[in-house]
Amino acid sequence: METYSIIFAIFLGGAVLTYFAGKLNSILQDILFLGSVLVPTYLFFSGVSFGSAMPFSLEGISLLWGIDHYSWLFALIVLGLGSLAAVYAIGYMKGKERKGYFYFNFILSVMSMLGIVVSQDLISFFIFWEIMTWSSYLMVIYNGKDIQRVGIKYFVFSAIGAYAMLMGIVIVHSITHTFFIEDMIQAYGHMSLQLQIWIPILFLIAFAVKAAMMPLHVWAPGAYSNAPMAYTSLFSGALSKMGVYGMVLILVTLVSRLPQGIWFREVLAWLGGITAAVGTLWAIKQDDAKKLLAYSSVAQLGYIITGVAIGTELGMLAGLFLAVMHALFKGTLFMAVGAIEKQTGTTNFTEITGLIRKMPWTFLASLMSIIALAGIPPLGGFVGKWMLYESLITSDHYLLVILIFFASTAGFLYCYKFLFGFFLGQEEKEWEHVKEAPATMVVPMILMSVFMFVLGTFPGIILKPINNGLMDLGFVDSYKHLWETSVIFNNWGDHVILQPILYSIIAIFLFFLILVVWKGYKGTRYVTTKDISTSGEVPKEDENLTFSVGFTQPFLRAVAPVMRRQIDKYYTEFAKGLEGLFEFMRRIYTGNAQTYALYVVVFVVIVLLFKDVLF
Amino acid sequence: MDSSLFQLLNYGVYGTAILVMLIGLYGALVKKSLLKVVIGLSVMESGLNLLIVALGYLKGGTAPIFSEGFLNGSNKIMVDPVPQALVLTAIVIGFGVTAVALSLVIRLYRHHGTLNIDEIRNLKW
Amino acid sequence: MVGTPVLFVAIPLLAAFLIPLLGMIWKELVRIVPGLVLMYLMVLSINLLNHVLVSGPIVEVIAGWAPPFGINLVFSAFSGFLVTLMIFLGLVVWLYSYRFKRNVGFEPAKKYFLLLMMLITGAVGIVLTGDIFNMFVFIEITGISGYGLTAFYTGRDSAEASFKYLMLGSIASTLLLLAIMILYSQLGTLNMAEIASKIHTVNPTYKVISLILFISALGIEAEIFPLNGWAPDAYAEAPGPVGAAFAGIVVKASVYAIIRYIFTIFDISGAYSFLIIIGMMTLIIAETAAIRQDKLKRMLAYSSIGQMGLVLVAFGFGTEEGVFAALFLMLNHAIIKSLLFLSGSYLVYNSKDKKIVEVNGMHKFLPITSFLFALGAFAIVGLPPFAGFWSKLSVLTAAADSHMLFVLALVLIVSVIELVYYLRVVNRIYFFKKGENVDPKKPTFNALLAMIVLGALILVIGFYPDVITGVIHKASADLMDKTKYINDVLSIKQ
Amino acid sequence: MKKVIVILLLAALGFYLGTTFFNIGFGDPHFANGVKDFYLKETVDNLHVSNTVTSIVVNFRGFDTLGEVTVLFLAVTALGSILYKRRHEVGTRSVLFSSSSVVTAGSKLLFPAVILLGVYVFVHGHLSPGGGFQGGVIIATGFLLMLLSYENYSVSHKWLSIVESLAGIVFAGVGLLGFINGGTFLQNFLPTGVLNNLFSGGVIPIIYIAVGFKVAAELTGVIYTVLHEKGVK
Amino acid sequence: MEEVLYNILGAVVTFIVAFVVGMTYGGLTRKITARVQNRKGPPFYQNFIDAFKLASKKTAIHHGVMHLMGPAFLMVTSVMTLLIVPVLAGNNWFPNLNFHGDLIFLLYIMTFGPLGMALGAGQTGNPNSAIGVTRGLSQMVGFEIPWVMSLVALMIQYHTTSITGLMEVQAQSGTWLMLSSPFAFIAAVMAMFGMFRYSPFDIVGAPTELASGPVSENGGKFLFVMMSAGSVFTFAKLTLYVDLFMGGASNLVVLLIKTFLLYMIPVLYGVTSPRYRTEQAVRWFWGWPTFFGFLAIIQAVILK
Repeated sequence: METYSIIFAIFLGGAVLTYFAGKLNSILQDILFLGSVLVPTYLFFSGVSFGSAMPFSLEGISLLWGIDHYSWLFALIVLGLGSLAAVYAIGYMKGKERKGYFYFNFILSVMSMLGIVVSQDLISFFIFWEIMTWSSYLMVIYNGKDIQRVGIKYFVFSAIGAYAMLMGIVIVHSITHTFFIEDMIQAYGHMSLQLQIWIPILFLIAFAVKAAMMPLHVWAPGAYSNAPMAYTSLFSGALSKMGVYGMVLILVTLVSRLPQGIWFREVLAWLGGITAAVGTLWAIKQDDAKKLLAYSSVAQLGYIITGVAIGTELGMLAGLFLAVMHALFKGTLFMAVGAIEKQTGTTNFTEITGLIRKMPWTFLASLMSIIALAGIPPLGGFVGKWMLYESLITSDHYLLVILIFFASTAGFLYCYKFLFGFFLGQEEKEWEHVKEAPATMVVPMILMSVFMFVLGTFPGIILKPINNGLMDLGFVDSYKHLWETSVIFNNWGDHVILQPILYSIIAIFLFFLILVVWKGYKGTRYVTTKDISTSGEVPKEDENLTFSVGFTQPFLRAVAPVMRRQIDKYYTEFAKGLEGLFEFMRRIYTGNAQTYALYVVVFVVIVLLFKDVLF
Repeated sequence: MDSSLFQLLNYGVYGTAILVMLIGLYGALVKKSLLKVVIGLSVMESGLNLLIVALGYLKGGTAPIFSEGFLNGSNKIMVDPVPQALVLTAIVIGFGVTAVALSLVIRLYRHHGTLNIDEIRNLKW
Repeated sequence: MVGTPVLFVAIPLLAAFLIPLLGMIWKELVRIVPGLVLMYLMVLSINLLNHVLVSGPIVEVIAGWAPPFGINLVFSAFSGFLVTLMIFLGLVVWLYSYRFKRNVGFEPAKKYFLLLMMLITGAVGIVLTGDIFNMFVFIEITGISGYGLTAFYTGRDSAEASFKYLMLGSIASTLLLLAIMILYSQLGTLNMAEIASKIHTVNPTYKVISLILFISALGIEAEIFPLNGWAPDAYAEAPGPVGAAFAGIVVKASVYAIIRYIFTIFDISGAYSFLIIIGMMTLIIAETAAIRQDKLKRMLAYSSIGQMGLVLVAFGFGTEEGVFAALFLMLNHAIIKSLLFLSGSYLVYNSKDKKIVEVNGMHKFLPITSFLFALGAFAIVGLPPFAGFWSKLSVLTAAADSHMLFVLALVLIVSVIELVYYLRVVNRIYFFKKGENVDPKKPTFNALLAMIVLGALILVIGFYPDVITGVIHKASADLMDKTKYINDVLSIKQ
Repeated sequence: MKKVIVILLLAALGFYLGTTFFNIGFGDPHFANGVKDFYLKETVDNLHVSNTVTSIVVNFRGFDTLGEVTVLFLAVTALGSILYKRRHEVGTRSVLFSSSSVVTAGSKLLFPAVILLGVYVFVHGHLSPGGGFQGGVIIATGFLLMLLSYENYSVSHKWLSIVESLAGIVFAGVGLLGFINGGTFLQNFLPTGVLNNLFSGGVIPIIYIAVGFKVAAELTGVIYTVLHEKGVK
Repeated sequence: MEEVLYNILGAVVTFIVAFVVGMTYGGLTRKITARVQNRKGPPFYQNFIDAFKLASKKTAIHHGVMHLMGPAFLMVTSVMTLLIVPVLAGNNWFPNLNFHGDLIFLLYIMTFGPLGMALGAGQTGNPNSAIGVTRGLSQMVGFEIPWVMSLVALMIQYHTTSITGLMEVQAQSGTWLMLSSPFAFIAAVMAMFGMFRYSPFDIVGAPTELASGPVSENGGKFLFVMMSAGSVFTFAKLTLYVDLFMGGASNLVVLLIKTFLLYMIPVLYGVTSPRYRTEQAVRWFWGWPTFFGFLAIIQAVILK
């Protein structure tokens, strides 16, 4: 019981202390920051037991905190990624201004996300949800770049979502008269059909916004790319998962009990698929790594949403497994971008090239994450993708699987673009001085890469908690599961056995690498990428031959008709229209005292005219 | 008094009072000069006061003063004193408001150099 | 020592008459005495409130005539709560402006403090009185103080704003008197409790017309659209603390009056839905107007109007929950909007136009003020864990429980608009480059103290709303119990 | 166009107000047991005041009157605040014209009489029509007369202020004395004397005298302030 | 342990067969193309000569780690594909790994190599490599759609996602899937055009054929490894097609005939067609092939 209070007290106190410690000593601040993330993490995993809950009441509302296996899974994502990102942030923030501000919001974000998963009642859920929103908003505007557009857009979308949820919450409350999630689930069966449909919709809007689902995703690219990278890894990795968390909760506990729930599922799954496709296409178009990863996050969340939305057991496992994986690889990728940004000062593909020899560790981590992101065996991403496809096929989503597959294949383009743009290509003089990022930044990235690798062969490590979590939600019973520690099945009994595959791959790889290629390595000479001739022409020193800018042009030309429709534009037009309307409406206040007096008379006369109707 | 005549008086008194009010309001709403607007407001208040006093009247009533004459006289009906007391208050308040209004007019004239209400629109929207 | 409610009016009046004399003795006294008076009243009101919460309302008879013959003051949980709130805010505003504008001379300062004190007294009187005509008098006291305070600075367009206020104010008083007289002509009494007990005998036509006139008249003061033409101008042109006082005190009193009429005096059920309609209209129009403002105080003014619309909506639900929500909202609005006005007026202190763009980059020069403004902005849009969230939540809960889902949705949509314009300003404060010819001024110690007190309250209520909700619950129960009010007042014997 | 709209609106307003008040009726008793009967009875029986309006204004509804006095006081304060100028900006009188000697002499002659009349009116407020407000206004008219007649006639602002304040303090103080003596604010704690006597009605005449002074001082102050407003060319 | 060794031995045998057959097919293609274009063309064993020459060359330079690893990546893909695909049904020498993966796994492992290779090419810094890579990847996005559609159609029609499962279906019913699911076959074959990157889809020149790019980058052993990987890959893919649509093969001769016939389709289509630009190619794949893919899925849903 007490543990929760202590954890949240440490978070809150730590946030404030860290903020003010910056005035005293920078190193003290770093230590405090680390402490206030790591200590609660330790306390949480050592001190909190399943099933125990902490009830208390505020403003006459009974609240309840506690965890089950399902929330534990997300707590793992949040705190795990949070801790690693915190370590990373120490290095990342070194020498940057507004460190206190950053740390403060970082801690609050972690706290609020943990709060979301431990909340067993809707009010504390909403409170933490909002704290998460504004703390992340404050991070989005951290750089002060383009904030009136990007920041406000983020907040407005979040607010629309949150308020939709709030509406759902109060409607539920008007029926159940409590705020417990448990009671909502209980009462759901007895509600009128209209409410049964509307309440999940209202909740899902909120979660869809955070999970950046089409057509509510337009905030995401700007917000992800504007936040400092140390935070974006958490933002994209863990914060967006809160949308998934809620979505699964609603889908499993509410929608699955509704006969019409199938439509929710279908719509969500398709929206997820479209999100994946559109996100991928836009990611391909980007020239800025942050933007690229941001769109990629949107796309990845699309897969996750599709997985959880189709609602078969395999789909749910796939979605949640992908969620964990996404936290890992997207966290790593954003960290890598952060490292590059820190070392070079830019994240634009058109400017940076050939960092592979300067930042080998960063490259290794990026490579691993990209392989995982692309879903290529033997890394963890494959397991998730495989399960997703199998679940789609076995649950009769034939066209959707094509769409997902398209998105996934097209994703290779940006995967390659990312690696090529930063690490490969010609080396340039401008970046010769670039060094590898400090250890605090590299170690978390490498650690996460290792996790990805392990999960690729032994997905059972994380599938077991997922399964337990789903059991706690009442979704699956304990005997039926579709995985073993390193084997995954589909509903038809087909399976992939991961261990031999991994060993074969490693064996073949090493065999050819060592015997055929490596053998000659000693005798060969390293040639810089400048030392080439193309068609008999020797390029000059300053001539940039890296075609990273436009090299996806042919593909983009092929899909140009789809890209022409930007949802963002419609929103912008809508917002402009609204502002115009508001501008018109405020002309009511003409500034003339007589007009105002006339309004009074008009008001009185009108009310008198309609007095029989009104009263 | 004849009842139909009294009916006429009824219409006349209330009608006049309301008319005065409306005239005042009209002035306040339409006239362009600030002074006329203030005058309009005052006229409106006067009409209102008239209305209130008229409301307190009782047929055949005398002033609510227990003078020697009243105490000894036969007519024991008095008009309602409460509206009169209220009107007294309302008048004084009206005076205060008018005074402030006029001072504001002076300020406005000092600031804008005009009394045209349409030109005094620096604050809008 | 437990005082009596009449002191809330008598002491400030006595002080007001004394101040010119005291000013002749020692000039500083004109600044100190109002503060002392307010402090005394603060203590008094807290004492009385504690007393009232336990042992029922205090009905104070004036001039020894029992109701309905004399005028009476009612200090119940409901009115007591509002009075305490108003006096607290008055104290904060006084503290804030204690040293404001050192260059303001003795004469204006004397008048400023006098008018400010009377503004508060008038508002308190509106809340306390149990007589409809007496309420009119207090409304006029508030009004005239307001006119004077609005036009306080001679350099600006304040006279224009004040004139608008005055013009609408005098129309309001005309309408109010008409309404009072219609009621009087039917019942022969001016005492609220007596009217309430007899209202069912009145012909519905008169009742409705009287109510319409009441709402129109009080609506002008309570900033109901479309009667609120004066409000943005007055807020924008009055000195900052006065803006805070308007938002926190005067409007609250007017809303109280409307609510008293609808809930206690009249028995017209259509009035509740009418409240919702006009409340929604006010909310929507004001918030949409606010988003397009380019002057800070004007924006705050529109926002304040919108909030009052929301308060009316909450009252319009007519349930105890709704009343609770509305009162909570009033409390939070009073605290938060005052904080915004107070800090906002330092953000644009030396500027002529008070444009929003002039707050750019202020956080470097006024860190605490900027922080408090941001805190206020976050709180007013209802972000947890700040104070505004709880009241917004209770409004929404009340709406849902009354099955007004349309209202619920509209309120939420408008909240998004509100969010946008507040965030725009906060972003400007923190992330934009300071303008070339903007000359920030450090707040005085008193002002800072006043703002910090409000900011701390926002946090306290945000993290632990239970400190205040108990009182509000009792207050709302008190308002809902009409028969108890009538009995309490009319049972007083001479 | 605007005028037509306004006229139409006002016609509608007039229609509603007219029908309402015509239905209420003129001169009929509208209600059965209002407070006025009590007032009329108590005024004679208990307060021994013959002017019921005065008893209502000063005693039954004395609180209103206190507020009313405050309104006046505030109006003067607000006026001063609105028209405030720093000393060097203060001009001479804006209304400057020389009066003929007939006027000046006549004014001098009339002035004491006007003052006396005013004093009479407010002293006898509880006996006959009139009272503090009326008396005060009459006194102020006297000052207006003097101000109009004499270019350089001046009233001491300080003294006006003192009178004003003192009168206010007396009013509020009497009220508080009642609070201390009789238990309620503005309680009539003095013996009420005999009906229709000058010294009757307890505190009523005292309050009315204070009100008279106050109103006189305030109105004079208003006139004085406005007269000294420098005109804009 | 013994079993593992046995498996490894089998894998090696499979690889050798695939290498030989793939190389021969490559040579034949060159010959046939030349003949159609009225040239004499090299002998069919020319590829072996080339491979031997390249393998015996000494590598002089390299461009970095990725550059070294690229060919290895490529080889992993080829061999893994080969191992997953059942080469001969029920033959002890070719059991391999085909019970450890399924079609989806195959699809993904097939993309592993090109990506790795592309990375290797990228590190050379040669502008052509980047162009080639993106063209290849773009085209891959194009042909994967009909290809996956056809596979999905098969999977849902026969309720299995494993290759062996599909082969069993064919064995039991006695009809080839190319007859019972004709649309899926058509779509798959059309996708194959892109997969083999013969004309008109040969604008890519990358990643596998990057080997024929500037010698300064991928010469000698690099090119040898790539070439052999390409050959093995060709064979593996053809075998996959045969397994899926033509009932598999029980002995090597049948397998060779079937694969050769299948192989001739893209080759012959290629030699008679001009080259497409990348976006044209992508759109081509999203035209008729995709349409047939849809038909296949509709058929599968109806017949399920």
